[in-house]
Amino acid sequence: MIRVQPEDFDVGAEIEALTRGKTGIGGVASFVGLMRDVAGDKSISAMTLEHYPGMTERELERIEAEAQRRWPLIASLVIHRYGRMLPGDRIVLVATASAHRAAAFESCEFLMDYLKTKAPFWKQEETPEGARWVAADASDDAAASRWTKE
Amino acid sequence: MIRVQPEDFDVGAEIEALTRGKTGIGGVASFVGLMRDVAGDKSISAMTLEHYPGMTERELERIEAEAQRRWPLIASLVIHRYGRMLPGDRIVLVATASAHRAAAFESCEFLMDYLKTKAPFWKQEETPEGARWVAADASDDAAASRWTKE
Amino acid sequence: MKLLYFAHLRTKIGTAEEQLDLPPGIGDVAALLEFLKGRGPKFADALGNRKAVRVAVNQTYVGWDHPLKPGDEVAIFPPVTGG
Amino acid sequence: MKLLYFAHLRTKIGTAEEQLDLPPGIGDVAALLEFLKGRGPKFADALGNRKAVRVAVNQTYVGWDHPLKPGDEVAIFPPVTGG
Repeated sequence: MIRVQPEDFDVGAEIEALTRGKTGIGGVASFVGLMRDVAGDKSISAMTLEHYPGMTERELERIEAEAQRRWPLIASLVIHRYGRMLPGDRIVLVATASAHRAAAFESCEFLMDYLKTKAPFWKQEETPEGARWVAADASDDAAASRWTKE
Repeated sequence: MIRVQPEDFDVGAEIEALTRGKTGIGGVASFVGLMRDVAGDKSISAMTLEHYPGMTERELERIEAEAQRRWPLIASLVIHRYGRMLPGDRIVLVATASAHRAAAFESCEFLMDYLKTKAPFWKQEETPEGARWVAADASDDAAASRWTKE
Repeated sequence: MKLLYFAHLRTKIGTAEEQLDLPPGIGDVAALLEFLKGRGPKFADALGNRKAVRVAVNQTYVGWDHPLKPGDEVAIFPPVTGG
Repeated sequence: MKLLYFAHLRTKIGTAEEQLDLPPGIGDVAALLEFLKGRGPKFADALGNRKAVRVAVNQTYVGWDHPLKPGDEVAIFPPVTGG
């Protein structure tokens, strides 16, 4: 399941809903991305995430389907926020549930790597010198390219 | 922080408490282990986890300190239950918070691998043929041995 | 066709969305980008560095040689930086 | 010394904990396990397969050659299966 929304989310309630009644699940790996108050050596007071309504959802669905194809997942969830956020705010939640932990961990990390590098989101940070659009990070590309080296 | 307890835990509240006010955290990786209703081809109606009070806490503290030493973690948490549990019940929560996601994912998986193979817990399962103590799983040992091959 | 601009390309160009009749002779993405750069300094500045421009047609990432047809939704944006 | 048994070793031996004066000549874990096996069929059955026996002394995993002294807490258990 994927959701793209401006609202915050409740991590415990989401994981609970994802797994409820599915007693073949042995583990749920999850990742919560939070807004940091620094980027490099800059102090960040707020951030605005822009997305491409329609395409963003399509991309997230495509990536989730790919994870379901690669790993034996019993349930999965991607929630990604857009709009303006403050330091400490939750930005993204990925949760993957499987019978065994390795599949859950790997697919969760796979989804996060793709979200960081392929999903149509753009970040504008508010610094003491004003707002600036963030440039793409090569280390994120390297993380995502792991998954195509097989 | 580590806790060994018979009570259930609230995943969202635990992650929230772990990260509150720490705005240098970019992500929290977590894993929730749940009780499955099958093991191999056996149906399991309940499970009792026995532990070694005192040593279990020491081992968990040692393993958490090792994770803190290996990865740049801002916060970490291990909660492990003992006692009798039913299918779908939460058994264990590991959460690791770092500035960047790779450290959070790796340390979370490291902690889970060690919990499965080194922490003094023993599992007794209730099957249609009666209660039986579970034998150690070689695949878990293989997962944990990854971390010593460096 | 419908053109969409995102993030700093949107900021530089000064518009988020426009309708454009596909000009004669513009058959693919590369040709469209060249056409847009010729519209003035804002477009030239925003689209000048090809390495920093990504394009989706009908909500799917495409390469420079992707063909265009009337009615397409063409989105132009910088490399994504989400999450 | 204090002896603790866990999981199926506890079930087989039929006790969770006992006090034992370290017998003369028992200097390490291996010797203690041999001594215990000699106490009767329950112990021999529980401790017979060395590969399925783990030992902690004073709450730390140890090998068979770990020395013992009066007052030690010695825990004997099968390989862990937790989580």
